[in-house]
Amino acid sequence: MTAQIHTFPRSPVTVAVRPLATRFSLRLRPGHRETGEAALGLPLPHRIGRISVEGGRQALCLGPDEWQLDAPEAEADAIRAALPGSLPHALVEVTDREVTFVLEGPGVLDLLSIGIARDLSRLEIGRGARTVFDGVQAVLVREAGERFTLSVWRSFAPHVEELLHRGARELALGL
Amino acid sequence: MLLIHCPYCDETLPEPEFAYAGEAHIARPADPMALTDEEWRDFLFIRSNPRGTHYERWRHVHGCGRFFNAIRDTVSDKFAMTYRAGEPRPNLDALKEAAE
Amino acid sequence: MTHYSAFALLKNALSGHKNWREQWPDAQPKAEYDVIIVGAGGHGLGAAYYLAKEHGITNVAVIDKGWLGGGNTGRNTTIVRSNYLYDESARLYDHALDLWDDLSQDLNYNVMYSKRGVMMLAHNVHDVQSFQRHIHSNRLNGVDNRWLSPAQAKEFCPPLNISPDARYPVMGAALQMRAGTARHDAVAWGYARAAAARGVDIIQNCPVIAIRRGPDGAVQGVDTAKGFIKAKKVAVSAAGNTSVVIQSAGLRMPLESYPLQALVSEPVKPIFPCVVMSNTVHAYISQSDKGELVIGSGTDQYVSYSQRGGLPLIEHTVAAICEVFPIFSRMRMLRKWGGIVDVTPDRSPILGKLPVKGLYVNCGWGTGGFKATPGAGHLLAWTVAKDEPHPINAPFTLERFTTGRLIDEAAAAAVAH
Amino acid sequence: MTQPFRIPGRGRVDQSRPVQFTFDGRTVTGCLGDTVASALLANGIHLMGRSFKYHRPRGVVSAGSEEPNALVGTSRGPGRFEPNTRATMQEIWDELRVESQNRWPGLAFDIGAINDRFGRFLPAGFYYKTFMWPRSFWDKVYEPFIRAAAGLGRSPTEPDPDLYASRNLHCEVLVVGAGPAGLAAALAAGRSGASVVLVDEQSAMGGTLLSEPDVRIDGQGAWDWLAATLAELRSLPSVRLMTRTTAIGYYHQNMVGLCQRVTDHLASPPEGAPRERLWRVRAGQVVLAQGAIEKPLVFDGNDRPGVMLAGAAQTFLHRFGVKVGDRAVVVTSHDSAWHTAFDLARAGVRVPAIVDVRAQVPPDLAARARSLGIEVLASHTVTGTTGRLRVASVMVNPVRGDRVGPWRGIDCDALLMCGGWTPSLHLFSHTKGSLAWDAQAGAFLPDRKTEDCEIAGAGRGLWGIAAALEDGAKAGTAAAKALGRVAGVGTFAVEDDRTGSGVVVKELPTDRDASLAKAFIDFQNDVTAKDIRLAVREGMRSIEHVKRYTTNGMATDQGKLSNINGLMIAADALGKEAPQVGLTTFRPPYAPTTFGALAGYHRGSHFEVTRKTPIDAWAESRGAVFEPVALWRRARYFPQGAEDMRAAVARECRAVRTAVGLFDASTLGKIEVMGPDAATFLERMYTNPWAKLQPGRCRYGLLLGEDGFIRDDGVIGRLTADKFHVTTTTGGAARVLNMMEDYLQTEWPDLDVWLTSTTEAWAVAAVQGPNARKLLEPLVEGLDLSDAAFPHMAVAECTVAGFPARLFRVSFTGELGFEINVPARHGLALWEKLWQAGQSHGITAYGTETMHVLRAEKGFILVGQDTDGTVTPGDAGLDWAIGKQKKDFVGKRSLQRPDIVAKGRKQLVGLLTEDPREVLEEGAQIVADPHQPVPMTMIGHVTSSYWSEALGRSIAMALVEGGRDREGQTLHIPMPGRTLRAKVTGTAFVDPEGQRLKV
Repeated sequence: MTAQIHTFPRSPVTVAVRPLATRFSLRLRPGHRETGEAALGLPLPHRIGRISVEGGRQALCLGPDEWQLDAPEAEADAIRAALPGSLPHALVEVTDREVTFVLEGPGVLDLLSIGIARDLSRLEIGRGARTVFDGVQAVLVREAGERFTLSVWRSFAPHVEELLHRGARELALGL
Repeated sequence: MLLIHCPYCDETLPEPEFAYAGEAHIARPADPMALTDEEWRDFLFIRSNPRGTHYERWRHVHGCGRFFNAIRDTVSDKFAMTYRAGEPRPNLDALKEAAE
Repeated sequence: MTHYSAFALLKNALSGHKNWREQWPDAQPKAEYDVIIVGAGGHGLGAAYYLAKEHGITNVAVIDKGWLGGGNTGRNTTIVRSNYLYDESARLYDHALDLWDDLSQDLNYNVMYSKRGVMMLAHNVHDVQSFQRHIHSNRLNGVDNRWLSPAQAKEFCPPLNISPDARYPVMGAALQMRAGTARHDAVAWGYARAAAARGVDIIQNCPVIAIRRGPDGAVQGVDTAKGFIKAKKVAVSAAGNTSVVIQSAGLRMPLESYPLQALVSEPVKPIFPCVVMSNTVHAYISQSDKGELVIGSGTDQYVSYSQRGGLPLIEHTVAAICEVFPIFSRMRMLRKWGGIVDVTPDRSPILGKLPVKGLYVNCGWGTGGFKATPGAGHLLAWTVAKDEPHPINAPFTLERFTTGRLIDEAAAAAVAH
Repeated sequence: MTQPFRIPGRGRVDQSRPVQFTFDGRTVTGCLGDTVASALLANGIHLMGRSFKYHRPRGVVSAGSEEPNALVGTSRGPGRFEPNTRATMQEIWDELRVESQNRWPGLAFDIGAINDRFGRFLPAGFYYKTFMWPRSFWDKVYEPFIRAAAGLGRSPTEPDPDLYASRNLHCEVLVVGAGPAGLAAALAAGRSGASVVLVDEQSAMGGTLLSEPDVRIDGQGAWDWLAATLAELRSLPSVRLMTRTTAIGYYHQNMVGLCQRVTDHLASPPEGAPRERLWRVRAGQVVLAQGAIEKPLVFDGNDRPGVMLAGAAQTFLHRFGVKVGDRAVVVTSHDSAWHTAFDLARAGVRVPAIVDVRAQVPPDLAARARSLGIEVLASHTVTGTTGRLRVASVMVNPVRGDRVGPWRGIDCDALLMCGGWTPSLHLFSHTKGSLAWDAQAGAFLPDRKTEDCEIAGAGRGLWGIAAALEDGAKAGTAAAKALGRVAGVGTFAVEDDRTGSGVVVKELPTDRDASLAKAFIDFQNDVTAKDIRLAVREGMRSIEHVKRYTTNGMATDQGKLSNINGLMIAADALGKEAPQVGLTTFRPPYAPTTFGALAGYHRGSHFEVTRKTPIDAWAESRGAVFEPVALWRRARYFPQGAEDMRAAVARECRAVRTAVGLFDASTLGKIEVMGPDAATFLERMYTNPWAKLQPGRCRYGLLLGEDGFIRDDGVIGRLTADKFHVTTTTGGAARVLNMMEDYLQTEWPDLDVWLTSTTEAWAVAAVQGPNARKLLEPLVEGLDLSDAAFPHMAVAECTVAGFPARLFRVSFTGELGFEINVPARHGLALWEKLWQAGQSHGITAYGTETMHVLRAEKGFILVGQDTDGTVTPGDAGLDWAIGKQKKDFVGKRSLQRPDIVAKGRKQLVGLLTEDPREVLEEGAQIVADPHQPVPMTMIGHVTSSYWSEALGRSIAMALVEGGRDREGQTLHIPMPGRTLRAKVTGTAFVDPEGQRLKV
């Protein structure tokens, strides 16, 4: 998986691969959210799609009892150790499961629209969503008005990347 | 491509994010071994398949991952409502009256 | 009934075609019939015809909520084949194939049964194993089905892409030469005309409201939009609407109705000599005698009676066609439509008696009902006339869902590992 | 002489920019902005095609996508040919190649036209009545003959090199049709601030305005107003205008499919540009402003080249600056055609007469006609035309009551007809919205709506520019308000508008024998009025029957021109009113849509994802042969030199049994089952017991469906008290996870356990063979690999070759084996380290085929091959995997059903052929008595069959009725031409006691 940025002359959007940090899938009952927050030192949003950031750590709520935790690699062990055994939960590292693309530029919504059926103009900045890109499950985060990250499972990444490049080329042609 | 309201995400989203999961409110018997073959068949295979109001399950598989229930008219394909798994079967007529 | 022939055509041409008689009268319901068949599709009309022809039961009404042949009979992709795996299925569909052979002459109506061959494509090792199993089983059942190498498949169907670099390379194919297509409307009209000629009443635009049962539980007749019609025997052959009709007799069925879509291209000169099916990529295609490519799609995922399928399914189907036949990418879709298919848990039909005296059913054909039309009609007629199933449809009972003796063709093709 | 029929200074084409293309090889010059049709007409060419059935010469009838006659083949080089292109829609560019269709040897002289002579013998449905005798002739003679006659154009024969694209688009208001109504609607909605998408299938927006330049709107000429309006719309940031874009279908909840033609009009499309793009638009409100389509009149000879719709002639005149002839007679039942006559006359076309079937015609029109020197023939009919490849004269007769008077001929080279207008309600019909017959308008109009849409303008029977503008504005405002926006109603001052009315007629009255008349309704399919009446005579009462029996409305225009005429005549024949006969359903797409556009990006390698493991690249570099398994591609075997599969697999098998083999098991599904109730959950899902399984140990798990049949299997390791590492089959991974989630969420929500897919988090290398431990030991840190410390079916977390790993001691081969899970990013590195370290131990990479052989030698089943969805644990000999103490697990109850406990079920057994060199065919059927006649009683089939290198003979597994009671029996496998014999055995062929695992 290359990390270099792909651009096409005059393309209103760039496609790049973001190097791996550490990513966990955290599951616990909504009732235990506060305990989890205390242990992780990180708020766990209770609304699906909301993101909280504390220090280098970030939590994206993907389901009523599910959060995607991102952190610098250095903090991985700390996070693993953070949650007490007394707290019913599942914490599974999924760093290697995923490949994350960074899509940026004024044409980013058009580019995503080649594969995503939901209306992304309604996704507020600083929010995320799990959805499906051309049949491939993906987690989107809108980092800025014109910047999204798109995470897919490793073996689907080449397919998604090639489609993104085709879309970027189309947008460059302006047809 | 239907638009479906996920009662967990509280958003109305396109069908590709969802997977249909069959008729709703067919609970797995607490003690299957106590059932007659006919009762077990009814649980396994018999479906109401109505022409009209249908209580059915969907999963927001490419979203929050939750299974939930929906009431949909099988002739118009229009959804009357969706609600969370485990909630009792709503009385549609009551809902309609409430709406009016 | 005017006998149809080239001579009759010639004679009528000279008189400006003014003397053709109507093919079937527009009957109004009588007070009572010996047998009422609910559903005027090919299966129901066929059953009426064979009741009259082979069992001498002519006091029969076929009732439909719409116009005859307007359901799945007139909405399918007309594929006719019998190379099924299990003995029960193979016998059932091969019985139909035997009847297809003489149907035009039998009905004196050209149903254009075209034995152009049905080729099923294998795209992976599992397909190959599964098809070999079919072919061996068919051979010992006396059902025609043979294996073709990719090159042979290409020779039989030149538009086929057999490049090994394809996303789904063709690793071979199973060919049933005796299989093919037929003209769907002609089947319904031919049966209607022949049945009417033997005294059967065909009552269109007459929705059945309920099946009426007496104190003893036995069937008494049907309540319809045109009033109550008496009959001691009622056979339901209403495809997607079967559960709704049967529900009115107090029975619940192991059926679900799904929207199935199909489409045709603009007509072109002959390019596609046979029928090709690929279950792995979901592509089913032949060329009609008008020149249209006739393409079968899949079912939407949810139960529906709307006959209004979604666009994504069509996109996938057409993509699958372009994958297997890249030369068709610049062809155009002319028309797409939807039907309602009733599906059983094991994807095999239910054809026989129901646990209600005088009530019979023929349903659950899913996406495969057209090919069985003469067979289903023939066997339903037998079952109704003798009040017991013919040996061929004996295994296709409702009871199998209680005992577990399922006939699961689809599961037999199950993929894993 | 070029373009003799082009009127200098007229039209919107660029007359200073000549464009040359070829038509049937001959070079034709048109202007930039022409369609093929307008360019041909400019050169006086009307003959553009042949009809389907009778091969009658045909000219262009319309000026739009409803064209049934002028269908041509168009090409831009290799692989870029398409048939049945509407000459009225295809824009010309230099070097475009156009060919006519359905003719041989040529368009002007066509052998197939013989059918026309015998037309009387080929009435509607004739083929149902003949070709039945002699029976034997059907397959060999009749059917080939019928099939040979099929089709219009010829199919492409080469793969399509072009690209296609698709997008999803969301807007508040989608406006379909950019005529006056659509423009006004877009303005109203756009000005309210709503996001608006306005689409039109033409290359230019404006609709009727393009062919009615003389009307004045708000004090401006129509074209100036159009330019200003488009400029304003473009200036609104939330408005998107799309030309050459056809709304093909209207789907659930206001989703509309659009097909945009991106490059077909370009002489040299840029590299990488898609030819077409499919748009899936989701709109809050939809405004349908598709206008109306003019109806032809039905009379003998109404299909000769030169006979066309009046509105089309008007479009060619005003939009393209082309006159369709020098002497044009008009025949009409509606006022609108009168205006066409006036425009033509003022453009210098001689218009000898206007024939109007109505007794009363508006006096002002009549006066205006006379002032232009046009003879007015009210209460007249047309009873025929002359001319072979071009109309030469028209026969007109006076009509008094029911009496048709004597005819007189009027010479002409164009006959312009107008039978009134049919509102375009195709998209509305897609929504299952109901239609109501309006006797006043003589048309079906929209009635009950099922979606959030508005229908505006001619689409609901309103004629004239003023009405269209006003109605469009209303619709746009209503749509905006429905979205909670504030919108004012725009008003428009319109002068010189062309409104009018007309009557709906069936066939025109005639004094000749109707049974000899060729009065066409469906031009392309050659359906005449007599065909419709014949169908009714034969008992076809439903309009659907009439349509199917006559094929009326089934041509490529899908009845846009023919449905209403067919209906009126069928209704007349039935003695019913039109609404009682009903209208056939319009089906998507509105206009034919290329397969490419529908396939979009999903062609070639992108038809579907190909999933590859982290080790795939290594396998490819080693020349592996791959096989697709579910979405994955897996290395099947690694041939060396000239090895075929059998040789390679034999070598790989030897290596594993005698040294050590390396296998990429990364595709196996993996699910992390974690939480205090993890064991309880697995107890309920799987047949096996889990509660007592110690952390650090593994167990084979068997998963059934609730129907009791085997769904999946795999090794499950217990890492800690509340953490399990579950593996599934490659193809079953997603299904199993979904099934588990279903039970967990809906049946047992009380359980504290969570499921996470880790399939792709781990790369998995299987090291199998007697040398496995020797190879691995030096690479492993933090774990004693001795049999005592780390026995068979143990699992531990440790470090392998410096990578964090989950190490399983498991064997799917019967040999000492380990499966090393490392984070996917390290997969390839681990693999290469093992490969190096293994060199001294005789390491060999093996693929799925060898894995299948090795497991078969041990009698391990492959779900999906040895089971087929109808196999129970008992059938597969896996009763040992069922927890006997367990009160319940998924599928347990079904195992008690009568036919599941019945004797004689098919059971998995081993088979050894009498001839050890004979490898049975997988799928081969098994019989007890080989001498019985066909159909034979089959008692089972071969599920797995291989050459066993270890045993030096073939082995097989089979599902056989009562198989386990037949052990020792000889069964028969009838193959084509010979019958093989095999003995029933147990399924474990190699090391049944499992000694080789205890090392």
